[in-house]
Amino acid sequence: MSTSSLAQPAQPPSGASLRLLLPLLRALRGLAILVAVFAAWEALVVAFAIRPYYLPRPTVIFAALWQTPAPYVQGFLRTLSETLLGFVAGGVFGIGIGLLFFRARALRELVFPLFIVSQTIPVIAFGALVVLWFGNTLLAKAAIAFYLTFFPVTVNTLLGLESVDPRQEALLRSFGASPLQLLTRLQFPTALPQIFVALRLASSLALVGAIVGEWFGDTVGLGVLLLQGMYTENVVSIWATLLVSALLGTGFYALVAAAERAFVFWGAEQ
Amino acid sequence: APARAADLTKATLRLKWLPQTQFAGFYVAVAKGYYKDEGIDLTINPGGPNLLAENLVATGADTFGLSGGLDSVFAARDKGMPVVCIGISHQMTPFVFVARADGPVKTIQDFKGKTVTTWFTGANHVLNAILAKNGIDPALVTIQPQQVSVTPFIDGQVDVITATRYNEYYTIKTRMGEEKLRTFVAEDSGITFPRDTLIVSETTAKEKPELVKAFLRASIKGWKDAFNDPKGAVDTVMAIAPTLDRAHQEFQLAEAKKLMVAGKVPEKGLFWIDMDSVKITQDLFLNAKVISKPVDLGATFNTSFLEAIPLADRKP
Amino acid sequence: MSSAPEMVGTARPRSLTLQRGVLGIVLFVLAWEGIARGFHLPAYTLPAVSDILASIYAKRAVLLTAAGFTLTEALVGYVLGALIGIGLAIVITLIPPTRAVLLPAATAINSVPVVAYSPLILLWFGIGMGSKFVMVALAVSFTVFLSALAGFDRVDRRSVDLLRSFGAGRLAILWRLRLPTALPLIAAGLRVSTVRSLIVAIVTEMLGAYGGLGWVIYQAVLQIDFVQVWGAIFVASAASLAFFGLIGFAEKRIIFWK
Amino acid sequence: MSAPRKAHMAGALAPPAPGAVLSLPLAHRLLGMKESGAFGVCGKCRSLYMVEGRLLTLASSSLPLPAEAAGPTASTSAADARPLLEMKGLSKSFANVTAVSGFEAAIAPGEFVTVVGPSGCGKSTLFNIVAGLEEPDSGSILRFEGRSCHARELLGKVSFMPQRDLLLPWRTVIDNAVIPMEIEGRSRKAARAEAREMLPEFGLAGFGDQYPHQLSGGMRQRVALMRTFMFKRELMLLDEPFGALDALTRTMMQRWLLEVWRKHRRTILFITHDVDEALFLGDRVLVMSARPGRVKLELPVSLPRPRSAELVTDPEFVRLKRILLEAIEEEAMKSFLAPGASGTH
Amino acid sequence: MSAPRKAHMAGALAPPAPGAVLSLPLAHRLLGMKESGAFGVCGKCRSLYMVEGRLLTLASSSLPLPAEAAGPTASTSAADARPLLEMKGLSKSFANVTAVSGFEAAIAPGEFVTVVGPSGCGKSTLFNIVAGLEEPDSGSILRFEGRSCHARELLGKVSFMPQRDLLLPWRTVIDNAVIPMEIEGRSRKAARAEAREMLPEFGLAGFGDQYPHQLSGGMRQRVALMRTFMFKRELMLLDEPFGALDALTRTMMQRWLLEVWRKHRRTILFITHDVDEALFLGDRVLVMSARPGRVKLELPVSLPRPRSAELVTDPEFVRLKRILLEAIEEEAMKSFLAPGASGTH
Ligand SMILES: Nc1ncnc2c1ncn2[C@@H]1O[C@H](COP(=O)(O)OP(=O)(O)OP(=O)(O)O)[C@@H](O)[C@H]1O
Ligand SMILES: Nc1ncnc2c1ncn2[C@@H]1O[C@H](COP(=O)(O)OP(=O)(O)OP(=O)(O)O)[C@@H](O)[C@H]1O
Ligand SMILES: Cc1ncc(C[n+]2csc(CCO)c2C)c(N)n1
Ligand SMILES: [Mg+2]
Ligand SMILES: [Mg+2]
Repeated sequence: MSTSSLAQPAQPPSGASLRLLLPLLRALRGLAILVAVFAAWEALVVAFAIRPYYLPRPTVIFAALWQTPAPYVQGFLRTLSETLLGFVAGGVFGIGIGLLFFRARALRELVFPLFIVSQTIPVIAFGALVVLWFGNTLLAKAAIAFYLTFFPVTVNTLLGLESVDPRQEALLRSFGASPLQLLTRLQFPTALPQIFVALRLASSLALVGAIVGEWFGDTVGLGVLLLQGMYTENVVSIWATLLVSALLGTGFYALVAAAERAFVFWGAEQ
Repeated sequence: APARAADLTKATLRLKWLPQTQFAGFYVAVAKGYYKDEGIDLTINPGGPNLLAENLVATGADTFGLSGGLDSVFAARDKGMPVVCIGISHQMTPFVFVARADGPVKTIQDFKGKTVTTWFTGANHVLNAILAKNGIDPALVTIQPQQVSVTPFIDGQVDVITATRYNEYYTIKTRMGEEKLRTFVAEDSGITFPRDTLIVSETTAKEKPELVKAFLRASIKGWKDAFNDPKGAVDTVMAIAPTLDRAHQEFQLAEAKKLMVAGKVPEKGLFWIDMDSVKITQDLFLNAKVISKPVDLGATFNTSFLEAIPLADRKP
Repeated sequence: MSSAPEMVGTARPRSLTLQRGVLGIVLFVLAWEGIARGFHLPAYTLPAVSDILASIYAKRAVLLTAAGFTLTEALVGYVLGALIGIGLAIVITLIPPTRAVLLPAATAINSVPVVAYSPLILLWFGIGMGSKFVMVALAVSFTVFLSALAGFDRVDRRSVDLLRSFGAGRLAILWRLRLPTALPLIAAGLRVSTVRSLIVAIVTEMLGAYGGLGWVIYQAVLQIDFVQVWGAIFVASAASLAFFGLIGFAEKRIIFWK
Repeated sequence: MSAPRKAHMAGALAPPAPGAVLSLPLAHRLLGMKESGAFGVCGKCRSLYMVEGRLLTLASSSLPLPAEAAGPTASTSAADARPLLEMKGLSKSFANVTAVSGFEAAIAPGEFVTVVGPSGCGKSTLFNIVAGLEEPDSGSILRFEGRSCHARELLGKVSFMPQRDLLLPWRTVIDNAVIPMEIEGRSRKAARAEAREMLPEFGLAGFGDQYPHQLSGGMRQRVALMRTFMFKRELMLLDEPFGALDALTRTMMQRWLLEVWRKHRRTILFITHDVDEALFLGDRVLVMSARPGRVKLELPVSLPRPRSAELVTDPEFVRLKRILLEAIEEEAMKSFLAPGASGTH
Repeated sequence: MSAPRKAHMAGALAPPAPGAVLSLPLAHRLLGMKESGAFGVCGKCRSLYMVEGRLLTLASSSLPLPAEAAGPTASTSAADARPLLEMKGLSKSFANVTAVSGFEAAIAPGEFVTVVGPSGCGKSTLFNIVAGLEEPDSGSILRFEGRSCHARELLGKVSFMPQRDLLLPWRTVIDNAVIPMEIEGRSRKAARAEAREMLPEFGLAGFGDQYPHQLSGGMRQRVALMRTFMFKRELMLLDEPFGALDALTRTMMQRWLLEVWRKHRRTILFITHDVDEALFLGDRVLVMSARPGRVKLELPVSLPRPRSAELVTDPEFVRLKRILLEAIEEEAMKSFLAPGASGTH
């Protein structure tokens, strides 16, 4: 219950331009911090003469990225598509199953423990089987990403749907609402903030799934680069891939968070 | 005449490891269209630490496999996997055991009481065989699984390390200098451990012999090109995996060539399956209880596909 | 907040839920067994459950040792990670200026999927337990750090003011108010971290180890012993569930007021 | 099971003995009203009399009747004067508590009846039943518009406003207000247009496109009331609509509600904890006993309408308040020290 | 910056013209009291008079003074009679709102002063300042026990109870109550023993080892009050302690609070939204203006103590209520329609 959130009638025009400027300023500040961090890193490595094997200088890493950008760009795009595919499939399936479980309690009680058990299985133990089933395709990685994402989404969808205020439900029922009307007008919107919490988590998990999936005989992708870097002891390449992964990770997370802000604009009270 | 795209048969080759010049010939054959010429649309799928080519070939997920070696082929047959070996790439043991030249390990006998690291994925059998041949009780040697990194050896935490001639040995050599190293070779103890086996499933062998032959023809052509133009071959592989180190890959290709043209290959051609060394290896595995019983060598090894190719074409 | 209709959510007998859950698992296992046996699936595609259980029994010594190995890695890493996570959150809470540095750094490190660190960590710390401790601690500490910080921040400003009005300092407020308030969130972080810690340990083991369930799986894959692979998976799953249950139980004991 | 009740008679009429049972003809003779079944409304003083079981409640006002406060009689024929809602021997038990037991009351069309009672005495349960959300125990009699019916038949027939505003945070003021119409299947556009026109009346002009979190508590409550009014049903149930507001805001809302009621002419059943509020708003106050809830007292409020803020210091108001407080005191005490009885809402 | 105020004089004395400025000698002559600096207490009627700037507030009761309601004069010498707390020109601005501006008041030892005012007028801000949690704007004068001081110096010197009970759910009733003593560094054991003895007085006998979630709203509030009482400081600040309770429970709590206060004799500053509550409890009511908060009216409450429930229908009570309502009405209106002004608490 927000106490003092104010209803500002129209913002003054200066506020509008400020609102456009503010994210720009924030981005600039973030960039400045990033540059400062890299500078400090560089200085640290040089000052303490840290062996590049343990920590290469950022300039060396950026040089590697600059000289052979192709594998990193391709890896970024490939891993992104796998992540996206798995994420979307996992999200849709997770929400669907959440709705199903919400409606069919017996089914939920029957299947839910299995779902929980399934989540305790390390994917990597499964990887070989997934390649066996799906082949050396994008689908195999998306399947692993999917496997990691759907469960939290299901759980939170269910939690969200069940967190509906029974008084609110009673109110709508008193207006004569049908079950479908209850779902679309009350239950689903109520669950949305919770669903987005899971989706944010799932965005990271999907990336993990894609990267791990690529450890099973893939040709392109950030996971491939990591593995290759590890077995050739190419620490610079590992770091370059880590930075690209960070970019992908934050970017994808920011995307989901932006979607959350757009869809859950009312500021969920938890 | 080059076959038209529509007539191409789709097929895949599963490698035992990540793309590198160890597999250059296959990549060259793809790049030069030799498979297409044979009517095959071949995709090369890399391997990795948690994949097993035998498994993927046996289930039909991949058509061809360049698998671990005789060890994995025997193990697969022992577990009832219907794989058939149609060729052997590395005719001699690709591993060496490396100690410091100035270190305490001067002979195999010095392994006693020392820390030796090796991979438990085949190389351990070679180590055990060497120890046995030299009358050393393996229990007297501290054998440990080997790190991803060779740094523990370079830092002196490990006395003897296992190295592939084409990978780890290069890394150690460039970091320490070759003169600082002492190597122990399996062949010196009378042991040969052929690796990098080409496999297909029994079904493929039976139903698509022409495909198998065509694949071997194109692959050998690719390898011969790779040997003749190592620079071009390295370029081809580096295009696939650009983060690799060129100097290393050039060295690797040269080493791979040495391993591939060893043994009977000068007379019998590339990928030749020398049944004598196969039998010796089987005995080694039986003794080590890696396999529970002798496998049906006739069903496991099939030289007919190689023999269908004129010997002149097969010779390196 | 106890208004009448809120109680509508009928308290169903727990036993029925439990029965259904067990029934679900039994049905699943039977279907698996039926499919594997009925279609004569080879072990490398899908072994029958009975074969897996028999293999677990036969290899119980190996599996037990491996499970002990992995659990040790997971547990040590877990405790390490939890301490680091909570410690960092405490530092930020007690010394507010550190937030500006630590929080962005943590977020940046956290934006990389944990598994992506494994090559680096394996190169740095070797394939012994050290690398597993670090990986698990890495995975656990961020989850716990973020949840602990959220918990510390979640505390009602008015409660802080109340204690301040009694003359309480920052440390007293942390100890008496922030920590207990944050406990449910910290516990939630700790709970999700249990399964994660085991999975991360296993994943890292599969890239290189001297032992553990991941190593057993890796070896079994290469030795084409798929029944063994599944056996190890079963054991890993059981260990995860046990760890999860243990923490959940401890949580219920400690956070009784929820 | 009949509850102990007092029949109060205000103004010029002499009160009958407390708890007296009057025959219908006697009631007629006393009040000079024409018969209309078992219930009737006094044509002169707009108060309702009921004969149900052993109860007779009579109310009249000694004050002149203002035109706009004429109540149900102003435009209603004798047929309309039969109670809109009638409850007899209404009981409701949950797993281990009996929330309501033997509740009896009748509400005439156009009446504003307020209900007070200690926390947990079953007020909301009663409303849930009348809104059709919950079935009463068997044996309970529920009549709506003269016909005996199941509670669930009332779903969609009664305009219900629960204890909290329960606005949907993802909907604007307008879109919250049109929910009932949307559910009825009306076109959103038409419903929105209608709602937009009603905004000024609810003091929400210019706020139609705001979201609930941008509003003050008082405004949120008005949106909730507007939503209730948009669901055009004869009977409105308001469950402590102002419970969450501070006392000052609440006073404003009360006055405003009476104004809106005056214009829209609905029948209102209104729960409150606040004695001042019950008296200020109602034509009649029902005091409920501690759990299980029954009617402990029915108090007609013989105060003129329109009512203004000063009314709360009017001697008659104070007199009625004293009666109410006395009745409530005992019940409240019962639930005061019991743990869990009164939650913080 | 001085606020418009009215000086009310109850009982036998003729009221001076509203807003009149009386010189100190005049006040003395009028009331026949002995001087004690700028402040004094009437020996006869226990009411406080203050001369600060242009304000004079006088209060007396025409009713006989009951022994237990003798107030601060009963045991205090003239030295003690100087105000415990004094605020002059107190202002507090936040980023873009001025919450309090030019607030002036003095609280005598042992007095029970209630503060009413519309939502958001700065009452809690005022309390935060007096509790030492927030510094007022420069230029504000704050005196405690006669010495001018910074707000932060008051941390740990004033017993403060915020708007919510803020009980710690992981501590039992006893352990919640001993928090202030724990923070003072007292041994837990001794503190617990002391708290245990106080349980019956707070209506919590037998509940010492319960957890907050096992208690009703009224009980929780009593635990919070007990905690406040355990922090033994002369000045107690109670910020709407009963705001979250329903009206009936609240009435019980009020009576009980007076009882506890009668025994413990502390100085209480009490915020409420409820006019009845302010009058029922206070020796004096301060009405604050809408934001920025100032004192709009100071009303001495000349009602006898001990006070019982019936008091709310007493003519004198009703008269005072009318005065208060009138004063508040205008201020409440100001913040009523403003969005965000009154939140749901
Ligand atoms: N669905 C339910 N299951 C079990 N008990 C219930 C249920 N609904 C209500 N009760 C119980 O019935 C009693 C009456 O509840 P109800 O909400 O009707 O009281 P109320 O008079 O509205 O209280 P308040 O003034 O606090 O709103 C309470 O003791 C409550 O706990
Ligand atoms: N820390 C703060 N920062 C900014 N504004 C504040 C802060 N604290 C209070 N305010 C503002 O100051 C004004 C007065 O707030 P305060 O809480 O003192 O009011 P109140 O009289 O206690 O209200 P209520 O009766 O609702 O409790 C409000 O407009 C509030 O929004
Ligand atoms: C986990 C793991 N297993 C095996 C090897 C050994 N190895 C090094 S290079 C290579 C490919 C060509 O034989 C192989 C198998 C390793 N490094 N890491
Ligand atoms: Mg209720
Ligand atoms: Mg306040």
